[in-house]
Amino acid sequence: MSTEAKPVPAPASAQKRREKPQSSPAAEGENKAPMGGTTPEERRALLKSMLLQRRFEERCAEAYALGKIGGFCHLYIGQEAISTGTMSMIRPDDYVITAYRDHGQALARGISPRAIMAELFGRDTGTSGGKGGSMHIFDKETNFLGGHGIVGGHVPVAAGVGFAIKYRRGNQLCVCFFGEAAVNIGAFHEALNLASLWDLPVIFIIENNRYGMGTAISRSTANEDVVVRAQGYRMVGESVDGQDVFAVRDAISRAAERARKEKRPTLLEMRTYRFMGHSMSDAVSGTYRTKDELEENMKRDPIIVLHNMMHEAGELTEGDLHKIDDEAKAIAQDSWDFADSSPEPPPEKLYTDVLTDTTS
Amino acid sequence: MSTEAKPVPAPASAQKRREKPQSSPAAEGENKAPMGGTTPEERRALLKSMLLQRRFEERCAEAYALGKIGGFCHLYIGQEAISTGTMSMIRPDDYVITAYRDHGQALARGISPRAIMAELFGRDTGTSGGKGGSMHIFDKETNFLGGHGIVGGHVPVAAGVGFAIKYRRGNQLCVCFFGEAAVNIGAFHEALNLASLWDLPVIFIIENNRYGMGTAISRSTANEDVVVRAQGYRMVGESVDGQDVFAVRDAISRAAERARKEKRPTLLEMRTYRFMGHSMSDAVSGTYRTKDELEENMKRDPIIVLHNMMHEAGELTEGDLHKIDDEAKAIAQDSWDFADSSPEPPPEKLYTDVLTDTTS
Amino acid sequence: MPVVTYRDALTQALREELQRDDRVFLMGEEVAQYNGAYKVSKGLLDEFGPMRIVDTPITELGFAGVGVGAAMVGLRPIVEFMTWNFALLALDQVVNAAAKMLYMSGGQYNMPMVFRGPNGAALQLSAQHSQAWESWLAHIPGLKVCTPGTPADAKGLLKAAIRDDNPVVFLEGEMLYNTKGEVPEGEHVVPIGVADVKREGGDCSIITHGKMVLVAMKIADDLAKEGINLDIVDLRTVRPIDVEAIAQSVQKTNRAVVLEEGWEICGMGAQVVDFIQRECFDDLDAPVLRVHQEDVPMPYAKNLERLAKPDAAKSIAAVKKVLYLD
Amino acid sequence: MPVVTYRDALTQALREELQRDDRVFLMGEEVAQYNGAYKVSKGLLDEFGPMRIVDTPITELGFAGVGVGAAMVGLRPIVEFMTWNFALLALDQVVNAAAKMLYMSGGQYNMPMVFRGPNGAALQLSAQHSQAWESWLAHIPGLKVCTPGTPADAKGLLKAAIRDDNPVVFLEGEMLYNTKGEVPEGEHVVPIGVADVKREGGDCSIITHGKMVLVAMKIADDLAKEGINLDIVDLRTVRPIDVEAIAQSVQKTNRAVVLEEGWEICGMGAQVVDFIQRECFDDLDAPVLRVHQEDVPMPYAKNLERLAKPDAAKSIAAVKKVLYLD
Ligand SMILES: Cc1ncc(C[n+]2csc(CCOP(=O)(O)OP(=O)(O)O)c2C)c(N)n1
Ligand SMILES: Cc1ncc(C[n+]2csc(CCOP(=O)(O)OP(=O)(O)O)c2C)c(N)n1
Ligand SMILES: [Mg+2]
Ligand SMILES: [Mg+2]
Repeated sequence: MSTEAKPVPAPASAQKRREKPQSSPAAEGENKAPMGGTTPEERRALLKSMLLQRRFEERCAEAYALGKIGGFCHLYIGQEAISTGTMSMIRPDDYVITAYRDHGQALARGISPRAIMAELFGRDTGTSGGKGGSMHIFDKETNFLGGHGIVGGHVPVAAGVGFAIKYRRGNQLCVCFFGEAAVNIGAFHEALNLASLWDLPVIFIIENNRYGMGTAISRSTANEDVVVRAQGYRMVGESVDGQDVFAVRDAISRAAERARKEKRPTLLEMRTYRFMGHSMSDAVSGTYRTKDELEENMKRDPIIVLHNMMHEAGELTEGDLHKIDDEAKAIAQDSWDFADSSPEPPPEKLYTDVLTDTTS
Repeated sequence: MSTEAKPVPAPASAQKRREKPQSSPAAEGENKAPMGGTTPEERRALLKSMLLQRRFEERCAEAYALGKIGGFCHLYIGQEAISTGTMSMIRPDDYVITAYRDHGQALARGISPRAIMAELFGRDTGTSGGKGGSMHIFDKETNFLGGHGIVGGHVPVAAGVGFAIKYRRGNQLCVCFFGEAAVNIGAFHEALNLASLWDLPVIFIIENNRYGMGTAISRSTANEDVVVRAQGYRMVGESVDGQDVFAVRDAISRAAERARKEKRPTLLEMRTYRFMGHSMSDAVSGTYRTKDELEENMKRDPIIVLHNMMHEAGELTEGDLHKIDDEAKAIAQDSWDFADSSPEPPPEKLYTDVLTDTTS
Repeated sequence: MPVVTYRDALTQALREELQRDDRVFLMGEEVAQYNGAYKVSKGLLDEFGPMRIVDTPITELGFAGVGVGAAMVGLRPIVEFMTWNFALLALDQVVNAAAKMLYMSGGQYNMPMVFRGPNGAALQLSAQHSQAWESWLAHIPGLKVCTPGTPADAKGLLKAAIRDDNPVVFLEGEMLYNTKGEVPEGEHVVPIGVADVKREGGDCSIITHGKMVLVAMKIADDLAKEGINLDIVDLRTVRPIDVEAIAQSVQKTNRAVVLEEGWEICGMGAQVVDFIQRECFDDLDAPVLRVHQEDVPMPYAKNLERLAKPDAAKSIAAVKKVLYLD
Repeated sequence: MPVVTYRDALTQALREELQRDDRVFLMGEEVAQYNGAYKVSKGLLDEFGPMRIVDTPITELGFAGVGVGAAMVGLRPIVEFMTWNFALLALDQVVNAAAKMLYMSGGQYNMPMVFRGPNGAALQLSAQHSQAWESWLAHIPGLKVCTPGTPADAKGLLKAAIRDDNPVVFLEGEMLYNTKGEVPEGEHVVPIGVADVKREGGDCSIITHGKMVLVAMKIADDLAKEGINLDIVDLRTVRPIDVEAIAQSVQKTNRAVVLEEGWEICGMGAQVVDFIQRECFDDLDAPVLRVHQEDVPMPYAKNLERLAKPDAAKSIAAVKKVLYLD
């Protein structure tokens, strides 16, 4: 990763958006304290979290090329500020649910990198004992509810988690991540109406990386300003610079407050960009997006953005950075070694976990 | 039907709505010419159309009580200004599709009352030869595409008809009727996004009679101001007094113009009220709505509203009215007699129309 | 034992389980204020309040998903579909979420929930409102599927379903709700996966479930008068299927007719036939015959609908055929 | 005859039918600009333009409904599902609209449309992306269901499906797209409903369709070396099913094994067994055996997935069992 300080232009997406009326008063850039009032230690933790995701997934790509990971594998590279910013603002007893592009969120939530890599390798030591794979990371320890493969399918499930919190009069919340292309599917619509109608403490996070597979949002979505949808559900919607971890944290803190105090859901659009192909079988650029567009957006690599801010604040030396980066690489390597040396699930496990034999 | 002139208060729904910001500049009451610039002859035709629906369905209720009609039977009584106003503003080569509450629209579209009643009686002479019944009136002659029983299911189908019109570069349009409760289901959401994204000439008509079965809109819909949804799809939305046939005609003319000239869809909310139970098995009032509310809203019976305007314009004597009403009753009686004397479908027809043996 | 309707037996089960475990709640269209489209939840809103008896908008996919989410974090949802015809819109949640969650999560998240409602045809509801889905649902590993045909089994199986930590599909019937039978009061739990021989006889086995149990009982009386004695095996649950009970009966009678409400191709009956020919190949004195809906969408006209449905006459004809009496 | 892949055979059929009839259009996710998620529609956007090769948002229910509406007014839509797993969300349009429209309208509105895409498992796609739906779809009157296993049948059946005035479900396979075979150029139409005996043999009938045809052909070679000759009946379409072809084969061999990709309970194999025991009761020298996916959601791990899938070894074992050679 190049670390020299660069000017940090807004991403094409952000510029495009600026021409439009903001869908919400509380959009990016209004955070008062520099870097959201975080301490240097907190900022290091954020950088570390993002670097771990990056280095871990670089190894996933390598493992996929070597055939150690199979099936569909969707990398999160470029979107790490969203997972890290979000997880840094919620509680351990809150719930997280996401789609198939789930490695980054799983790592940011604090799930064992070893168990995640082992799951990707299809090993008995994986988060699901090798039964789920890349698209289906689950971890009950951290209330990580998966890893779901049907676009939009998990959005009503998130509303159900919110329902259960309300049912128990808890003050947790549920965070639900999905891509911008999912806003066109029925499940999204039904879930948002229910969440607002019933006052459920759910934060719906649209990770708008501007493409659903090879389809640009302009070719799939009648109104590209997706947060406008929120009004149809009498819900607060907010559009956020997803490449700035502090903007993400700000938005999440407002939404979390709304969920815990007012018991109201929020729809957040995190504007971001996917630096890799849709999945390992998809070219990084050339088919549906140009190399120029990709490079333009890579200038706002969320890790560089954070690094530069810290660097300018004079709190991060090259040495510090390399130390953090080396740690991340070491964890990724350790995860690989652990997964690679773990056994395959034993044949008899084919038939377990179909049904449980417990009753209440 | 009582015909003395009464003061005509706005329905509870309309009053309620007025407190809210109008979702569209072009809402009710802005029609310039009195009674939409119609001629007395046109107004008679509108009154006649609405009376026919009313008298026809009064006989349906009777036939259902006698067991001549079976299954589910959903009456349209109270909503006739919407069917009549809409059909009076579209062309024979346009398309119409609706839900299970379809008698009124079928009659207003000009389908043979005899064939409709025969269908309800399950006879060989019915619109579908007795195979469809009350919920599934189809008539290819008049481009009446049914009668559909799954809430929201026909909304994407309407988008498909619009797609076909565009595909052929025609300048017809498709009118799609559905209830307000259908706006919460996924099919509605997916269809509206597609219709706007692809510029399809479809008029989506929400018949907001304020209840979905026994559920008031406030208990099913996070944002009761349903036309706000239109913005999420970058579509024009308009809220209309569905008890005033002229307001309906005005809104349809604007939407039709938009469909034919700009090839753009429109979402219309027609505010109305169901005077009967949801279906024949549902009490008219008492369970989920009060008798008072019902009576309050029955004061704005669309037939009385039209009658009073014509009466005040001095163009309709009691005699005229009775003549028109008697004609309507006679047609209903003739339909009954025709249906009642028609044969059941022959047994062998059980197996026809499952597949056609034609190919292209 | 008190004689109650199938509807009331279900209401009893719901009430008792709602009282027994406050993690249990009922959600669906018109279940609360309206007391249920078919009144199965009558009185429950008053007793348990709006947080546990929950009216939903018309969003089958959405509220089925809400049930899935609630079950994942420890509640025990009962999701009512007004009819299973509408559940078609929610199958992604039933099949891709509920049925697979335990497996995909490697055993971490079980799904203690019930999807219930009337299945199959009523009277003249036409093609879109008259479909029987048990063969589709029985096809899916990760689900259990109950198809009670009597009030006692309705109560006992619903209680078992609600207590089960797996997703259970529970198929009722509009035409069954008013039928009556003896139902044990209070604690009466029928194990899922165990068939019930509803009548003993040596001449021919009838393998059936759900609504068709009543037809089987009726023709058994008629045929008994002719000296033909039927052995009626009520599967009660079609996933898992009690293959042993089927085999025992057919090994005794050497003949079988399978009755079901739905369509022929890949219907439940086909699977039962497959089990029989595998388990009882040398016992069979005649091919197993099936009775089912005609292979057409359900017509509205009363006379055509009658012809389309499986009935006593068709069932008797099938029995006589396997007995070579025709 | 030119040897082409299954994928190219499908592309040929699409191109030829798009050229033949300008009412035909293709719609689905990534079919146009991306040239198809599996490249089946490669080059078609360039040739036919965006009005006939239509990219859709991710709205299976919505665009399936668009297809239904377009078909009602005379177009001939080909609706591509990226995979049939996602079609679960659109089944209401397939089952309640497309399959019933002709009947509900008393013959007024036929539905000249095709729903197509890959069905069943590929490699390590896990539980939600590895499902085979042919038994569900074959259950529904009003549909036709094609399951070609070879490039020639893929082309010939797709052309027939597109020309058919009924709604046709067309099930392909990711694992089939790269398989090769001889495919007639130009006009090559395979009638829907006619099975094809892919190999003649007197010892045991193999009844199968789709992907499993390849497994059948493979084990036929292996077993021939052992002197066991298989009669392979490729159903090619599972609705309608060519019962006569099945019966002819079994009457000749007196033994049968049914191979399918999907789950056991109420699978296609169950229906085939039902037909066989009815049509060939006195011909059978052994119970008919079935080979199918294990009764579990598809696991991700390579070794477990291999164990879950039906394969040559399981098929050979079944054949030897019906031949009492084990
Ligand atoms: C219902 C459904 N349809 C299609 C697919 C295939 N598919 C997987 S991911 C994807 C694109 C989703 O894009 P988006 O929601 O923007 O998320 P992103 O991949 O960009 O993170 C598609 C079409 C699916 N998994 N589910
Ligand atoms: C998907 C689906 N769910 C449930 C039903 C049962 N049902 C039929 S009509 C209806 C109420 C619909 O209300 P609305 O859309 O407002 O139309 P209205 O009956 O008021 O004209 C319901 C719940 C159905 N037909 N389809
Ligand atoms: Mg995206
Ligand atoms: Mg309504």
